[in-house]
Amino acid sequence: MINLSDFLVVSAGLFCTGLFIILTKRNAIQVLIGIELMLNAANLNLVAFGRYDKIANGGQMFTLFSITLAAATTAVALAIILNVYKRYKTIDPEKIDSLKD
Amino acid sequence: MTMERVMFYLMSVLALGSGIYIAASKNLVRSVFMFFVTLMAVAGLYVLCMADFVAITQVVIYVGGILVLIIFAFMLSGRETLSALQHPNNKFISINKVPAFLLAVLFFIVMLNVIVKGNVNNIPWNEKSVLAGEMMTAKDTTVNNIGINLMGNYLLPFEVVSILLMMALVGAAHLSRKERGL
Amino acid sequence: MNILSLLIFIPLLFGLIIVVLPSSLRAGFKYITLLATLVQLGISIFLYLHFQTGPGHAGINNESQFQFVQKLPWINLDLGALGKMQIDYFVGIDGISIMMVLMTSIVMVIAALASWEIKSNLKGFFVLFLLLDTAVIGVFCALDFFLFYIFYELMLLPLYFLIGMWGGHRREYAAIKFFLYTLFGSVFMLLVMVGLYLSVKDPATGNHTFNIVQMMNPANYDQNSVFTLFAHKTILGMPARTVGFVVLFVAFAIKVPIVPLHTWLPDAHVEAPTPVSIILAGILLKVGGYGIIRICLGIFPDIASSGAYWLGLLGVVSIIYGALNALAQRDLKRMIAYSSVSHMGFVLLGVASQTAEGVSGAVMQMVSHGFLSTMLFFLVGVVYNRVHDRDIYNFRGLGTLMPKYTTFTMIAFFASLGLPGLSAFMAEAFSLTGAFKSPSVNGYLPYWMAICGSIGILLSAGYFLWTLQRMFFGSLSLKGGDTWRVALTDLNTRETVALLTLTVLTLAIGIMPSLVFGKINDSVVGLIHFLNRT
Amino acid sequence: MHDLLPTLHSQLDQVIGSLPYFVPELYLTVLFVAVLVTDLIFGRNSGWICRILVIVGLVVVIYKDLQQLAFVVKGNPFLFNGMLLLTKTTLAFKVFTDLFAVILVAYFDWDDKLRSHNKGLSDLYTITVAVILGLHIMTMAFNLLSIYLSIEMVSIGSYLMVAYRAENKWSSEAGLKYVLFGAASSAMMLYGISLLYGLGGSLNLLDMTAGLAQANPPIASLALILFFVGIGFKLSFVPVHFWVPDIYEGAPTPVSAFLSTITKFAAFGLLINFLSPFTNPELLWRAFDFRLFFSIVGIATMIVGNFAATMQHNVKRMLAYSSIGHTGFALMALVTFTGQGLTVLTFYLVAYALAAAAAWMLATYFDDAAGAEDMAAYKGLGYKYPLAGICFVIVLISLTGLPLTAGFYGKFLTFSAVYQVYQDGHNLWLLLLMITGAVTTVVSLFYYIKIPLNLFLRKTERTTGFAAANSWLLTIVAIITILVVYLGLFPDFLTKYL
Amino acid sequence: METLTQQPGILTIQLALIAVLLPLLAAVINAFFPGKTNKAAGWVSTLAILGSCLVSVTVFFKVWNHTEVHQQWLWFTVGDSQFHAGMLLNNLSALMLSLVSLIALPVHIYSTAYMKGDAHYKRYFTYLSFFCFSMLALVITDNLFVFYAFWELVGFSSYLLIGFWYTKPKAILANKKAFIINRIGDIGLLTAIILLYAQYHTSDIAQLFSNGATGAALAAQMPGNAQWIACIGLFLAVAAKSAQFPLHTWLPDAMEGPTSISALIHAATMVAAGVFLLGRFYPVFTPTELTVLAVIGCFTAFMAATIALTQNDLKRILAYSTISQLGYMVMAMGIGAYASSFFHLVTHAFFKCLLFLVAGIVIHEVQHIKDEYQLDIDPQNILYMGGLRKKMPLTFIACIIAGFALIGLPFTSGYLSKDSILIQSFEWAEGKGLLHELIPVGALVTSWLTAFYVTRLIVKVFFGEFRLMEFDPTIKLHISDGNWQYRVPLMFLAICCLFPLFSYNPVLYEKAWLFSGFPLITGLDRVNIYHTIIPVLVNIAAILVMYWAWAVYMKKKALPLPETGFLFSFSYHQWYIDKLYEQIFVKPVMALSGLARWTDRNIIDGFIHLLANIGIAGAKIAEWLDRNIIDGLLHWLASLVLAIGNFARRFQNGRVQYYLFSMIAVILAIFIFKTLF
Repeated sequence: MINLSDFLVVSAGLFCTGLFIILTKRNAIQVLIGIELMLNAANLNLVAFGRYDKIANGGQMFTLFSITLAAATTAVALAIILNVYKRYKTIDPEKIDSLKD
Repeated sequence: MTMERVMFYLMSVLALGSGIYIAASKNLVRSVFMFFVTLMAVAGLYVLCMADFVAITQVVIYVGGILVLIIFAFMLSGRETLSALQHPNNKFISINKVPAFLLAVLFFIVMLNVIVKGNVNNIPWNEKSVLAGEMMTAKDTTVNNIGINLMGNYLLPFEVVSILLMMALVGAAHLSRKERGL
Repeated sequence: MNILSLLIFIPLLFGLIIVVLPSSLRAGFKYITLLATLVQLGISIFLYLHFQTGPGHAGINNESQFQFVQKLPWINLDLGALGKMQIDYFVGIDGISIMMVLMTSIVMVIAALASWEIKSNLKGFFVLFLLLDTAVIGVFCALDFFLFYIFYELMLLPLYFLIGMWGGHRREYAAIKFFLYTLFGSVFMLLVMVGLYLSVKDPATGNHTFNIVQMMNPANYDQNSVFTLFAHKTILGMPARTVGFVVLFVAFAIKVPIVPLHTWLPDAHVEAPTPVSIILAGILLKVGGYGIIRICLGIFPDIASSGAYWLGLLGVVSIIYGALNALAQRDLKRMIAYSSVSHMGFVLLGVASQTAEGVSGAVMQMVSHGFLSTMLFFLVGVVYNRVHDRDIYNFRGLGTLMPKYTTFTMIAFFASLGLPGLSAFMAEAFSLTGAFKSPSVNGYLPYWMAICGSIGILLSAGYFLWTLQRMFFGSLSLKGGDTWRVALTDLNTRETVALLTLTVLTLAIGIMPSLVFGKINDSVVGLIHFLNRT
Repeated sequence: MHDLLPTLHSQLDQVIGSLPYFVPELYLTVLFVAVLVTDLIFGRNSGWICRILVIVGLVVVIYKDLQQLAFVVKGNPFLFNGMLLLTKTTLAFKVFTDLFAVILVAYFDWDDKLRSHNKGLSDLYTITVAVILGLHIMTMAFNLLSIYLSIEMVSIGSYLMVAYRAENKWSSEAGLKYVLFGAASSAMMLYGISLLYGLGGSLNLLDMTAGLAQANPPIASLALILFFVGIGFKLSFVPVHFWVPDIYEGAPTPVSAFLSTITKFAAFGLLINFLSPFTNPELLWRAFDFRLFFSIVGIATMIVGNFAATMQHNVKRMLAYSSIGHTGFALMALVTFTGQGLTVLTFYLVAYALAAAAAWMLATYFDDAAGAEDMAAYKGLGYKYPLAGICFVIVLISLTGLPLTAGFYGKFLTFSAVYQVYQDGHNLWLLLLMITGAVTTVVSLFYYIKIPLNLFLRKTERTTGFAAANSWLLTIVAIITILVVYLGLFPDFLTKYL
Repeated sequence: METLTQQPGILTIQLALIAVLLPLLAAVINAFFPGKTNKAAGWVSTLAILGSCLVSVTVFFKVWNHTEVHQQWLWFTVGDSQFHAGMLLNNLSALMLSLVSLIALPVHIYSTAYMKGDAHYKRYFTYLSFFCFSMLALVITDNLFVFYAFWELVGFSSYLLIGFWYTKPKAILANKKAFIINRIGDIGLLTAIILLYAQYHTSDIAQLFSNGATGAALAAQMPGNAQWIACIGLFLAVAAKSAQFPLHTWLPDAMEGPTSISALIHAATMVAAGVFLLGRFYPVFTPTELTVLAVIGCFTAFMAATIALTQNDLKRILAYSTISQLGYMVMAMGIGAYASSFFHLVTHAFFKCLLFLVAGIVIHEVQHIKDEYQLDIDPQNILYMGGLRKKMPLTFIACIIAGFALIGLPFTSGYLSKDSILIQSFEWAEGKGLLHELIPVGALVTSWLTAFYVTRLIVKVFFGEFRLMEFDPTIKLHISDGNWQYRVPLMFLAICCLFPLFSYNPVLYEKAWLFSGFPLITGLDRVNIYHTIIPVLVNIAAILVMYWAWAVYMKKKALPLPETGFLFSFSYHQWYIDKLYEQIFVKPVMALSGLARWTDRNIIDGFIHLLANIGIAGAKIAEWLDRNIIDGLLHWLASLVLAIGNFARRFQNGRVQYYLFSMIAVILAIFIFKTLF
């Protein structure tokens, strides 16, 4: 049987990878992917903890919901991204900075 | 070294490796497919936590839903994004990535340190539930438990999510809809 | 309807009338305003005449001794552990306020007369003018700290616009500077006010209260409250009461203004249109002095005594520094503005001495300076309206061109440099008397401060005489040449009336100081006893 | 394996039992469906129907809200197995949320830019209703899941609202930034939640805190900080405030108004609910000093918001920064962690929301009337539109917090509440909070005054391009302004209900 | 109206009140009189002063050596101390009252002619009456503050009158200077008064100095520094009003005013107020301080006399002689010759006034000639005059009488008063050591110098030939004593300059009735040799000196001092005092240019420059502080706000990933900070 800490380490790894992706990628969609990675990391935590919570089963339930929400978010995000692409002909977050101080 | 462990290491290596590849590669399409691998691997990890149903959902929704969406997005916003395919510059460290890299690494170190310090392997309530035998084992199935929970404790979120999805649908549709009259 | 409330809200009423009147009647607005101020003057004269004196009417820290009191429950918030927040509409006057009120109403009439010069956007001007009027009177009448603060803040906005919309070239700068300066003071004042409120309990109801009179009584303070006298609490390591006093003092010192918090004043005065400069110099500076007497001394008598030396020092510095600055100016209005700084220094000096003479002198100085600065700014306004220039060097020998004007100017100048028989002399003499008496009576101030004060009088003679000689005497020569010679007509009736009134007033007070001293004396004595008791 | 079946019955009882407490939300759901259907039936030009529908519906909802007063007086009921918690404060927040929702929904259609959106506004109304529902749940949420869910719901709705004017590049840019920033921060929050769950062993806040108390401090505080990222994103306090100016500037003005006023209620309600178990005395919780944390955050937020606002030229952007600043000030009321603190907070939020809503509306007004978006363009408009100008001045005075406006009492009461707590245990941070509050008030004058300055003190040379702007808008603004002044004269009018 | 008086005095009080108020009435009437050059104005004032003159004389006879009348009314109350204003009529005040009005009357009459045809005829009389009012009130008031008030009001009216021709730049400068120097004195007086009040809690002179409290006694009661601060203040006041060294420089310049004014204010009455003040406050001084006074008085007398030796401006000579005589009086006070001092004050008032009136006539006439022939001369310069005795005999005689009185020759009033001072000074110095002897000796020398310059003046003006002839011989002298408005005052005053008015015995001052009226009299009994020897010695010497002067200026004998000699120029340039002030105080630059143009520098006053420069320098500094430090601080704060704001804005560069980066970085920082500390 595998220790919680192992799962946590893995999820931490995923999380930071996601972090790195969202900070560096030149493409909104990839940024989105990075976010998904972070979400997965969180979900992994939840599931791993949820293992000890058989009755209420909070972890797994939560994961289910979060996956759903992730889907919704992604859908909306992609819609917006496409919209932006229509206006700016690019989806590079770095290049989309007409709103600033 | 049980089978379980082997699987765990395999999965985690897959997940992290693919994740890092996504981070590293300039090539969008490849990175998307790598993402697919990651998701799969994570699903595998879910299974290792006795969360079979979640794993399935993961595969169905993510791989079946989100990933497809993303690919669609590529297709629609294709030109520029695909143009990256022609001349990918594959150097991993480009100067403007260094700070982000450092930050991520730092974050990781912090987390590790925290995890190690906060001896997560014997959190009080975990131990309690282990003693009470409320820890999931490979034998018991989670599906009907989940079903009952959805009908019971989690009824409200369940319903709310439906509205949420509806809203998201309406909104997304509105945004991506072609303007009439133009 | 309580007569005091009537006095306070009459201008507001007329203001509303002006608001509803169509702009087509704009020509009539100034008359409405004048009427409002006159009515107000009538009421305050009535108050003055019916104001009882005698040891039984000292006021200060004795709620029952205030006159024309009105006390209505106003805001009543139940805030759990905060206790009931009890804010009353509580107005009343004692000897010190009555003079301020009377002085204010008179100055307001003059200001109304002076605002004939306003040509643009009359509706706005007069509405703001009347709003300001209400606020000022309210400040002098309020006995509830909260109410006081409300009125105090209410003065800011009208003034901002009055300076900013009808002012001179650098009006924006002046207006914002004034606004920020004052707000800076008052925001921190708010903090201390809240602290006081939470420290004081009304013995009758057991609620926290904003009643200034209650705040004067040490017995009303909670034992473990921040501002209690018994336990020495600290804020940031400094004694709490000292901090409180200093914060309040700074807030008022900005208004007075006291060096080095005075730099808003020259700008504001110079940029403001004549009526506004009149109100600024004539009334607003007094709000500061009044606040120091009523609030700082009233609520923190202990600190006022221990810090008297520093107060006196600030006063002397203001006197000398202001006078020196005035000496250096070549813009007539600026010169007068700085002279106000110098003159208001005497108020602080007198107050700091904490002797009956000193405080009486201070109050007298406020009243007299109220009239004199009004007169001075009015006079400046006369020339400025004629030729739109105020530079002392651009005029010479006005004496031959505008004899009447010159006469009034001489009166105003000599009055302000303390010529006996005119009001300022009594004021300054008694402020100094207080300062000279202090070393032997309570030892708060050393002799040299008083002496420096008298040197200030000397300096004031310097700049006023210099201006007279430079501008009015000698053979006529104007920068503007003949166009100016034509433009510079002598005073018309309206101006003469205004100036004559002021002249008579300053003469009357100078010859019969009892007009003022008679009313304030009991309160002053009460204040001194109150201060000595702690 | 059927170990849950026995409890199912009781669970369902719980659910059924909770429904009466859930009436307003049910009505909202119905409203949502109704609006959706009308949208589908009448199609593109169904905007005005939906609008009326929503307004009427919301009024009904408010009515239902008020009916709930009966419940909260007898203690705070938990709903849906502790998913939600209904308290006096939450109820108040719900009521105000709906009230402002009514105003702002009406306002949507008065903004020329938004009205000219060529895909119609009906979808916007649909989304708005859903968001309001989300806000309701958010206010009451007492369970990590419901918290996360409601936040996501509101966020997603907000993304859509911000990006709604698809044909406008700024709107969509704002949308993009918003969605990326929001998704990222919600991901971080989710991670925090996962840790909280893991350490606390339950999704229910009460049990979770109980468990968390025994966890080891560093990891617990990491979890909490990550969690606060999510709430901070909604409240827009430092350091999660970066998105605010861009989004508020880019979004359609009514949407900015919506985000900057209504969302704050729910977010604060959420924060209060979340903190309540931590701050109750018998729980010996020392690992994480919330007062310290929020004091620092509050100070930083006040400073950043107000100081950065001093150099803004675009009115919407300036208002955005000022909203950040006000969040900071409101946090001040929060950190008292006392009953009256909450009362005061409510009053402050209401005062702020009133003034802010009016300010946004006026921004629209002048934009529509004279095409003025930058301060410079406001030159001399005060003479052209005196009523609007005067209202703007009063509203800004209220935002600054000068007397005879509601804003003043907001600040005043906040100071009082904090002072009270300070008096008991001379906590340095509270003092610093108050001082910062005072200083930033002065600073805020710096930028608020710019608008009156341009409106009245400066003269314009332009003579053309002055349209007759929407009189409805002006009426509402005037009413709000009067309300602001009335509250400034007689705050009892509001406080006696809190 | 609460009254504290002995009933019998009530009439006297009312009379005195009338005497004071009549001129005020006149002033008010004139002020609101139509027409700038209304003849009536002059007569209104004259009648008024005539009335008050008569009344005050009656008052004098009622009071002199009878009961002292004191009535006061409650003025106002401050704190728990009440302030009464009222009148104190004792010998001193009665004497001054009648003196002032007696002098004022002829001056008024004189002025009606002298100011005839002036553009501001009415204004002149308004001021004049106002001055009389203040002066009269000053002498009879009983309250310190009222006293101060009128003290300053006389200064004010002198300011107005010096600057009467306000278009003349020199006049304006002169009156500004006069007022400011007087202001210094006033501040001193105010300080002293306030200190006395603070000490004794009463402002009533009668109470304060009742039953001859001596300086020592007062000093004992006052806290150490308070007493000498008060005395310095008083001294400043005296020095400023009575033009004592070092504050004397305003008086010569004050001659810019109309000559009649110089006669009344700057010779007879106002300048004497300083001495009067000394009399009133006599008890405050301690012996040492009195000695200092004596020294200063003596020095002033000597210095002024020497300066007067060589001046050529007629009025200036008289002005310096006035200073010198005032020095006499102050010295007399210093040596305790209280009564003699007042005696001299009275006599001096008459003859100096007369001299000025004479000067006025002369100048007036010369002015006529100047205007007639457009000569470019200074009508006041005695070098252009001469031989006028034939043309204006009455004036000449008056001048002779007044001059002799000034010198102090027998049969004149001056003889009596001056000798009394001299004798008492010798008595005082006796046995006090050599240094003290300097004072009487100085006084003695001064009197001889006086004799010299008076003779010089008379000779140059009235003897010899009319020197303008040398300019152009065509001049026809049709000048005369003028009409009766000139003659009557001259005659009246001339009579007053003779001994009978004061003593039936022309040679023995001890017999003067004046002395009977004062307390603390010394040296009336002819105990020692001085009483015989000094008058003789002095007068013989004086006559010798006069002859010498006559010889010098009439017969063109060798000059007493070579024109080029140091002593001459030393005196001619008024002891270089003004230059001294410059050398010390005014910046070297100024001093250099001053050296280049020293002559007119001599007129401009270094002392005012000192004040001005200190003032201006201070002002510049203060202004600089204001603009740069205080406002600078303000602006610095503002920019600080902006700086912080800019820092916050730096993150808002519009890149969402940058936002995320900073956010995460901050959060991480917070966390690390939190876990570490």
